[in-house]
Amino acid sequence: MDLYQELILDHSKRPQHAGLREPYDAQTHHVNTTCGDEVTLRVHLAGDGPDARVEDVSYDAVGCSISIASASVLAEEVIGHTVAESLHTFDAIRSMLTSKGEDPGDEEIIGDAVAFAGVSKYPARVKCALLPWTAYTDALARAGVDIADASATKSGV
Amino acid sequence: MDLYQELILDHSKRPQHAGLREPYDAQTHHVNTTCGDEVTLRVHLAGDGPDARVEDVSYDAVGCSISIASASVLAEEVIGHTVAESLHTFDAIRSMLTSKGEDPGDEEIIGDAVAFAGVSKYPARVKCALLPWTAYTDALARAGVDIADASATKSGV
Amino acid sequence: MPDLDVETLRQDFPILSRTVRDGRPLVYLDSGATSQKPTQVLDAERDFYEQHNAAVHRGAHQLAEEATDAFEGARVTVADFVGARPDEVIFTKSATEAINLVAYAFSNASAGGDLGIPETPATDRFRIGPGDQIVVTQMEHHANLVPWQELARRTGASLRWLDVTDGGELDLGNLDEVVTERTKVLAFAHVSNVVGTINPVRELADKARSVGAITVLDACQSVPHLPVDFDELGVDFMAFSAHKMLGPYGVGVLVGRAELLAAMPPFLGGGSMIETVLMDHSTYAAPPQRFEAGIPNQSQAVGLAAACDYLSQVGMDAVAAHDREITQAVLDGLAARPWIRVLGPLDAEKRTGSVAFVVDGVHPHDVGQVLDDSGVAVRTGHHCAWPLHRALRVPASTRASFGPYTTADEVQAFLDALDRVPSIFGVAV
Amino acid sequence: MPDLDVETLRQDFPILSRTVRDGRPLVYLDSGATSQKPTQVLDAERDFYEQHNAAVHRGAHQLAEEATDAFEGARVTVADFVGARPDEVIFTKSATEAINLVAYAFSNASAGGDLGIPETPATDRFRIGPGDQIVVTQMEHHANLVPWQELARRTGASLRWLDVTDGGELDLGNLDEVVTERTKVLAFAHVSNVVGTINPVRELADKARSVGAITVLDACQSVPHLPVDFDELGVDFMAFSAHKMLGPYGVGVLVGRAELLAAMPPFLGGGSMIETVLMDHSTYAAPPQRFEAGIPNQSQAVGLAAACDYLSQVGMDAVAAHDREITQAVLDGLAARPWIRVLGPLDAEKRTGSVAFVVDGVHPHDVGQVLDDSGVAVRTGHHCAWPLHRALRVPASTRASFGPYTTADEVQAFLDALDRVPSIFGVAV
Ligand SMILES: Cc1ncc(COP(=O)(O)O)c(C=O)c1O
Ligand SMILES: Cc1ncc(COP(=O)(O)O)c(C=O)c1O
Repeated sequence: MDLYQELILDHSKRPQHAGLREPYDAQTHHVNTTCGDEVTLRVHLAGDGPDARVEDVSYDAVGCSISIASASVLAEEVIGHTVAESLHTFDAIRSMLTSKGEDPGDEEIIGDAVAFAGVSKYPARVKCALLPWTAYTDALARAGVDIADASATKSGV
Repeated sequence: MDLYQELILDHSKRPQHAGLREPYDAQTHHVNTTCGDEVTLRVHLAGDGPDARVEDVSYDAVGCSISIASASVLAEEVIGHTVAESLHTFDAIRSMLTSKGEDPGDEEIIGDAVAFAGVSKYPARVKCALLPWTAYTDALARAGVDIADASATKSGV
Repeated sequence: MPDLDVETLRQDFPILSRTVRDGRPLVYLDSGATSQKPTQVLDAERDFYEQHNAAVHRGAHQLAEEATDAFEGARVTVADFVGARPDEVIFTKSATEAINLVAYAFSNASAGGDLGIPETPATDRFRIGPGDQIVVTQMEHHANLVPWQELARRTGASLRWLDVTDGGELDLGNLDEVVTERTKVLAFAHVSNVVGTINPVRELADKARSVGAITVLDACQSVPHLPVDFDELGVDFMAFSAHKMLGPYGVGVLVGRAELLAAMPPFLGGGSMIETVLMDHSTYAAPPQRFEAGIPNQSQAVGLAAACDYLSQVGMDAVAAHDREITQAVLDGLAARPWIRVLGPLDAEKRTGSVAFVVDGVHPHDVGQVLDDSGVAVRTGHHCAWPLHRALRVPASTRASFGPYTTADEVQAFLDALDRVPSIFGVAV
Repeated sequence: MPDLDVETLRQDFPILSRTVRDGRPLVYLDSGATSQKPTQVLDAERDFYEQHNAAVHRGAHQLAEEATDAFEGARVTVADFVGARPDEVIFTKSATEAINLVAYAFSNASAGGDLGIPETPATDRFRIGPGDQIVVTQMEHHANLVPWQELARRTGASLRWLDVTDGGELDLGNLDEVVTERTKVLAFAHVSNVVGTINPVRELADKARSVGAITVLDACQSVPHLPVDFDELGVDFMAFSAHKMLGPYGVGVLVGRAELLAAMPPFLGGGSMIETVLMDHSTYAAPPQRFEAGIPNQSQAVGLAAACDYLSQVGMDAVAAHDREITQAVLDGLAARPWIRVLGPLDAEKRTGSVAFVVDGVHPHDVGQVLDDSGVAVRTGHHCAWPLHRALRVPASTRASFGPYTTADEVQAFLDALDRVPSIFGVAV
C-alpha cells in the first residue's frame, strides 16, 4: 500500500520531538471528530513577527499513524526555522495533500513530508495529516502571530 | 357530475333546520382542517339512554356544499327519532361513504342521504360529508349518551 | 435571455402525460403545493443509491468518500444557486424544519447553562424573553407563523404582526410602530403562497437591521420562480423546500449568515454535530455540521442539487418570464369572468407563482371538485394560510399555481373547466 | 422457517456488484452505518414520483388522493411491521429526529402557557424540572444521549446513567439506585451499534414503569436485524431509521403509545399539524398529524414501506438467523487471531448486527485503511458512541456490520484482508 510509506510508519512508531515541554508561548488542542484523533501542541517562539524563530514544538498526539507521523514530521520541519518559513512549508504540504494525487510534493521544501503524497488520494485521511498543522497554526495565532501577514511575507520572498 | 346530485345542491342551498336554537343539552364545534369546513351543532334530547328522543338538532354550518347538505340531511333524518335509531342511520351512512363506491346506500334506512353515494369515490370529500355526523355523535356523548351502548342496542334489534 | 421551450421541457416530466378521472389529460396546476420532478432529478438520486451509497462523513472507505463528495458537492451547488456560501447552507428536512430550527435557536439560547459552543456577542441576539417582541405578518404560511407563536409561548416574548391590505399586499403603514427596538426577530414571506404577492424584502430587512432584529425570510415560493440571491436580499436567514422547486421530498434548506450560525446553539442533538461527547455534557461542531445531526438526507440533497442544475440550465430569468406570462394569461382569463373574484394584486408584475380566487356563492372545495372532474388539479381551502384568508374576509379559496412546465393550453383548459361551475351551482354569469 | 437465499437476494442490490480501489470487488461491511437498498425500494419511490406525485392531505384532486393513499398506506405497512397501530406511527426524518421529538415534548410541556391541545393527566408526565432525573446508559449512540443532555440543560433536570461492564453489557447491578421515583424518562438502546449487545428491554421497561418513568427505546439496530414487536417490548416510545433497514434516507419513525402521543405538545410547527390558526395562537391536530408538520417525506415513507414489505417477504426470522450465522463466523475468525481483541459479548446469541474490535498497537483508522485497500468497507472511529469507547478503555475501534446480503465469502475476504495488518504495521502474530 503506497499510503503507508516506510517513512510514515517510522515516524508513527518513533515520533520525533514527542511529549509536552516547557517553556511554551501557546498551547492548542485539536480533535478530528471523524476518527477521534487528538493532538495537544505547544509552540515556543523567539522574537516577533514573521521572522520569529520556532524554538520548540512539543506535542502529545493520540490517533492513527498518519496523524502521529504528521506531528512528528511537523516538529522536524519547523523547529529551528522562522515562522514565515514554517508557514511556507505548511502551504506546500497542504497543497500536496489536497491535490487528489496531482502534486507529488517537493522534497526540497517539505522534507520527509513527501511521504504523505499518497494520503492525498484518501480524503478522509487528509484530515488526519492536516490535524497537527492546524493545531500548529492555531497555536501560532494564539502566540500572537498574524498568520496572514506571516505567510504573505515568506511567499513574497 | 354524479357527485352533485340535485338533492345535494338543494339541501346545500336551502339547508333544513339550520340555525342555532334553544333549548339544547350539548353543543359541539367541529372543523375539517383540509378545507376549513366548520359546523357548530346542538342536540336537545328527551329522556335517557338509547331510547331518548332527539327533540331537536340545530346547527350553524359554514363550508362546502357537501358538508352543508350533509348537516341538513342529518337534521331531517334524526329529529324525532330515538338516539339508537339515529346512530343506526349514521352507521349505514358511514358504511356507504367509506365504501369507495361499493355500497349505494339503502334509501329505506338513510333517506335523502342516498344522494351522497357518489361522495364515496372522493376520499377528500368523505370527510366533508362525515363532519356534521361526528359533531352530532360528539354532542350526544357530551349530553351523556353512551354511544357504544346506544348503537349496540339498535343493531341488536 | 433564452426563451423557455415548454414542450421540450415537459418531456422530462413523465407524469405530465398521464390521465386522470376517466382518461382526461392531467392539467397540473398545484405546483405551489409541490412541483413535479424531472427525470434528471430522479436519475441523480437513483444513481447515488446504485453507485455511491454509503453514510457520509463517517466511513474510511471508498464508497463513503464518494458519498461525501456527492453530498458536499450538492451543498456547493445549492449555495451557488441562491448566492450563498457553502458553509451558510444547512440541509433540513423541509422549509418547515428550517424555520423551526431558527425559532428553537432562540429558546435554546435563552435556557440556562453551557451552550457547548464558543459563544459570541451575536449569541445574545438569540436571547429572548418577556418584553421582547417577535414580528410576523398576516400573510404567512402556517410554517412561518406557528413556530413563532410557540417561541413566544416558550419564552414569554410577545407576538406582533404586520397587517395585509384588502388588495393582498403587506400594509407597511405602521411598520415603525410594529417593528421597534424591542423586536428581536422579523419573519416574513418573500412571496405569498396564496395571493402570490412579491414582498419588499429590502425595505423590511433594512428596517429590521436598523432596530437590531434578526430577519427570517420564507423563500419557499420565490426560489422556484425567481432568481434569488441571498446576499443581495440582505436578510439573515432564508428557508426553502426542494420539493417545490423540482427537487425531491425530504429536503429543505436553511441559509444563514455565517456569523449568526456560528453564534447559535444546536437544534437536534445526535451524531455528526458534536465535537466531544462526555456522559454529562458535550460540545458541538461548527456550522453547518452543528445543525445536521444524524445521517443526513444525502440522496435527497443530491436530488436537490440536480434540481438546481436543471433550473440553472433552463435559466431562472427564463423561468420567471414564463411564470409572468402564465400568470398574466390566468389573470386575463379570470378578469373576463365577472363571477370570479381574484385575491391579491391584479397586476402580474407584483406577483408570481399562483393565483387564488373565489366564486361568490360557491365554496372553493366545490369549485375545485368541478375542475378535478375535468382533469384540472388545483388546491382548495386555506392553503395553510388561514389568517390571510380571514384578513381577506373569505373562508377559503381556490388556487391555481404554476411551474416551468405549465402551458398556455393548460391555462385554457382550466378556464374552460371553470366555465362549468356557474351552471352546476346556479351562479349568475 | 425458510432459509435466506443470499445469492438470489443480492441480485436486488446492484451496488453490491461494483468494484472499488482498482477493480477489487466491493465487500460492504458497513450496514450498521447505512444499509444498501434493493431495487424494489428504489422502484417504489420512483413509481410514486412518476405516477402519483402530489402533496398529501391537501389537494382535492385525483393525484392528491392517490398520493395520500400511498402515504397513509405506508403508515399501515410500517405499523404492521413493528407491531404498532397506524396512529402510533409518526414519520420523522430520522431516528435522531424521533428521539429529539420526544425530548422536546418534555421541555415544551414544561414551558408555560396554553399547549394548544386537550391536556390529559399524562401531559403531566412530560413536565420536568430541577430535582427530576433523566436516565440513559453509557452504551448509547450520541443520538440517544445528546438530546437528553440538552433536555437536562434546558429544564434543570439532572442526567444519570447506567454503566457498561468490561464485557460490553449493561451493568444492572445498581439499577435500583439509578432509576428511582425521581426518574421521568429512561432512554436506552435495544441493540448497541458498536458491540452489538442485545439489551434486556423488558426488564428495563418494567423497572421504569414501576417508578412511573417513560421509556424511550432506540431500536435503530434491532429493527433491521430482529423481529421487533412494539407491544410486546412494553416500552412507551421506539425510534428507528429507514436507511438502516434497506429503506431510503430522509425518513425515520417514532412509535409512541397512543395515550402518550395524545398528551404531548407539538414539536415542529407548520402546515398540516394544526386544528385552528389565529394570529395570536393556534390549536393542534390529533396524533400522528400533530407531529408531522409540513409536506411530509412522502416518497420516502413509501420507500420505507417497500423495505418493510421486502423484509417481511424474506422473513425477519430468516434475517435474524442469517445475521447470527454471519456474526458467529466473524467471531470465530477473529478468535483465531489472538492479536485481535473483540469488544462486547463473545457469545453470538447475545448480539446482533455488528462486531467491533481493536488491534493493539494499530489505530483502527489504519486497520480500516488496509481493509479498504482490499475492497472491504468497514467503519472506524467511535461510531457516534464515544462514551462507550471510554467505558471500554479504547480510543476507537474498527467495526464490521452486516445486512441480509452479507455472505460467508465476504466474511472470509474480510478476515484475509485483516491478515495484511500485522505485517504492514509490525504487529507480532
Ligand atoms: C443505535 C443508533 N441510534 C441512533 C442512530 C441514529 O440514526 P440516524 O442517524 O439515522 O438518525 C444510529 C445510526 O447512526 C444508531 O446506530
Ligand atoms: C410560503 C410557504 N412557506 C412554507 C411552506 C412549507 O414548506 P414545507 O411543507 O415543504 O416545509 C410552504 C409550502 O407548503 C409555503 O408555500
